[in-house]
Amino acid sequence: MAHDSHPTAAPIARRAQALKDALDRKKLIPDGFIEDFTKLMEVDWDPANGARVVARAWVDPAYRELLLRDGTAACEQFGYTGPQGEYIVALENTPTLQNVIVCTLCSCTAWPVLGLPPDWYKSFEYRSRVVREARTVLREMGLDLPESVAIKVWDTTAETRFMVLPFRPAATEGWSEEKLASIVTKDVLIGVARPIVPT
Amino acid sequence: MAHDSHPTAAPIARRAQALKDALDRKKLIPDGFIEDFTKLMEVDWDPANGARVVARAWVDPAYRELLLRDGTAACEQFGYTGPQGEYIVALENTPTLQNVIVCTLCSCTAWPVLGLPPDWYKSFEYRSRVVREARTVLREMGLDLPESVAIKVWDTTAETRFMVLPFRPAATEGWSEEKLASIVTKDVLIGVARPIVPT
Amino acid sequence: MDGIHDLGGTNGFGTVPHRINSLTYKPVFHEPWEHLAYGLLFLGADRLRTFNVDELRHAIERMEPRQYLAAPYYDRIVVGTASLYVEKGVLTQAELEELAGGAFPLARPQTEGRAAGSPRPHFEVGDEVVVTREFVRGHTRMPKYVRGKRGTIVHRTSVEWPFPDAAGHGREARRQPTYHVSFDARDLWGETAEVSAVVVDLWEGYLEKADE
Amino acid sequence: MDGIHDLGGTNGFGTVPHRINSLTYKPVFHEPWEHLAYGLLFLGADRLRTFNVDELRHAIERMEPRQYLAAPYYDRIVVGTASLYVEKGVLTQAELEELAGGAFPLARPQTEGRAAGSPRPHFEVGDEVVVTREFVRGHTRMPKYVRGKRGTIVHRTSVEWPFPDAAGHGREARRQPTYHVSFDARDLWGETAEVSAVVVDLWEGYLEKADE
Repeated sequence: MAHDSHPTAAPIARRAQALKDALDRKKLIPDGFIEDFTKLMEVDWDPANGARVVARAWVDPAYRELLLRDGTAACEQFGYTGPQGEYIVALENTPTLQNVIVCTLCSCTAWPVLGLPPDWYKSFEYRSRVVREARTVLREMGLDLPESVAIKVWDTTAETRFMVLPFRPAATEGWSEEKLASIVTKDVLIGVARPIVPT
Repeated sequence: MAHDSHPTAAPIARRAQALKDALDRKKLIPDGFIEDFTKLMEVDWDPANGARVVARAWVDPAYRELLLRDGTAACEQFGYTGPQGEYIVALENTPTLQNVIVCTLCSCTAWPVLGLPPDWYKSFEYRSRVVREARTVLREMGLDLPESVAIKVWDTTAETRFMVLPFRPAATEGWSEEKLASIVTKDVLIGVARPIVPT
Repeated sequence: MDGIHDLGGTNGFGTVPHRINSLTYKPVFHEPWEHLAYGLLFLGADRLRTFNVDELRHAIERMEPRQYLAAPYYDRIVVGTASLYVEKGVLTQAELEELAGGAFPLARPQTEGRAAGSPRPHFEVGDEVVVTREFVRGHTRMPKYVRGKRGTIVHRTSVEWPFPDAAGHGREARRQPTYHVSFDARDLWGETAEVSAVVVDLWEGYLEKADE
Repeated sequence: MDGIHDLGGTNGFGTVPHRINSLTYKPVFHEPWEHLAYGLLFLGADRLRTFNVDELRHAIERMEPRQYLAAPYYDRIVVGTASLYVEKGVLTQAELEELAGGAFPLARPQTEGRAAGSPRPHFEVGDEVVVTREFVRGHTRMPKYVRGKRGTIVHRTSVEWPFPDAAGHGREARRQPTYHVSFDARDLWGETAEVSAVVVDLWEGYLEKADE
């Protein structure tokens, strides 16, 4: 009968290492290339970056205007550029609109400002369902939006990389940028959560 | 991360037996039920049945007319009735038309006249491709139809069960019904092959 | 439902594992357990009347998509059948797992389904119809590749069958005839079509009269 | 291609495996090999210029559907990346399998792809457009759930990018802007929609001006 999904394949850990070793044998991996790229992924690209952008937009109207007009330029002011961050568009939430980001075809995300996409964002569950039944999906994930809030889903099918600009919670008057940034999580930047003011 | 396709499930042989044993423990399986149904599947339902129907239609114009008008009645004349044979429609091939049967949603087929569907008919390859790229699929399977032959695909999505009535090869004049039936294979009845006269 | 089982037109699968006329198709079953799949299914559907075949089809569609694609055909029949015996209260998953000596994953939960619409005048052979642009959460026998498409009726069945969107959920199901509706393959697949027509057998409730 | 990867709107998958704000997302990688997936991908795409990222996406789409669904995310990146190194003649499957000490299944064969159409006047924000009803055999970034659908342009990118249906096959690819096109979710999913609008980022070549 038809083949299974390759039940006989070598374990992925061995296949990944084999790919590296094969390229190494041909001296195709420059010294430090993997290490440098891994540092980018593990350290430099971080949702704290996006959080700083949001906090600045909350306190500085001119920056907010720039972020909404030219997200790439606004992120560049912090040095947040590079692969998967070449064309950034910020999506403005309001009390009656929740923007949500997905990539149904693969898993594109704005790495420099959001960090690498989390496992759940790459899951078939999220990719298949959120464009169609976002309200149920968000509720299951812990965000129970009232019917008065419309949901708009943005599918990352080309080279634009989106980030959500949440609205500033009322109870944060007088907060510093740093304190404001602390309530802007990766989930908030993707649009599946809203900033929560600790009580 | 998300679950795999249940890599921890018990082997299917043990699960099938467990289902039977559980029903047995509750005395829900009448004596001989499984054995009788298995005989139906293994012995009674056979593509030789459909072949006999085709051969009769080739030699008897009145029967042919009945088969095309009321396939169920025509098959009943041979006693070919029962589950998945309640409403049979025969599809007439011509030198310029090849009818092909599929069930894209599951694997429905006319059991009493064709026998149980073969593994390849149930394969995701056949179900996904034949409604869209039948010419390539048939060529890959060994039936290279000239462009002058149109292909019509019938998707078994409801309760009609189809059988293909091939056209009688020219070189079979004077053959007995039994000899004619011998060139009508299961693949011919599904429409992925044409009767071949041995040379 | 627009499930993984609705495979018509999906790209990416390889060659069909068969050369024509290469098999005698005997023996019918290749593994000693395979005959149990249909046997226990028809025990429940035909003899015990615990469930119907529409419910069985839907139970298989409700398998987790990865499980569905990874499982061989008769494995899917066993899982669908077992799921229904459990959902109907005849068996429990626990006793199945105890007897199997391991996990026995069943279909995902059942939903509500929907009733058939009110009876309407029948269509006639030759009528132009359009498949309704409906998105049904539960069981349906409308493959998604014809949703919203226009076709021509070439046959109306002389028998009527329970509306599967209801029957597949164990609901009272009004009977309707089905129609063999012929679609120009280019309307379905554009210029990539390698078929002249695809004929789909559709319940009356899936169809509307086409505009002139 | 209408492949298994084109998941938007597919029913049958369960709950998303996440509760909001439950994770710190550190460490970024969970297995010691995971960082190699992107590392070796960007080695080929950015440093060695052996292939581009569109080709990588398409290589993953070309995985046998069952393999695609069964493989975790970074496994798919490894398979897609390895497939391209092999197809481009840098490595052989044999040496990969020798080093892995077992089978190393790669993507299914590449097809031709297609060139971008001729340049046309750009659309403007506010324009009503229709997604072309095309069935592309090769790589495309038009998810099938918007094929033939009407929407409104809410943004035109100020940058232009290579047409992916060509770039994904290593062909010369004319650059085009993309458009954020907003679709009324009821046009996409009928009454089952739980979204007000879905905005999809589409290359100019996928769009036509809508009739008034």
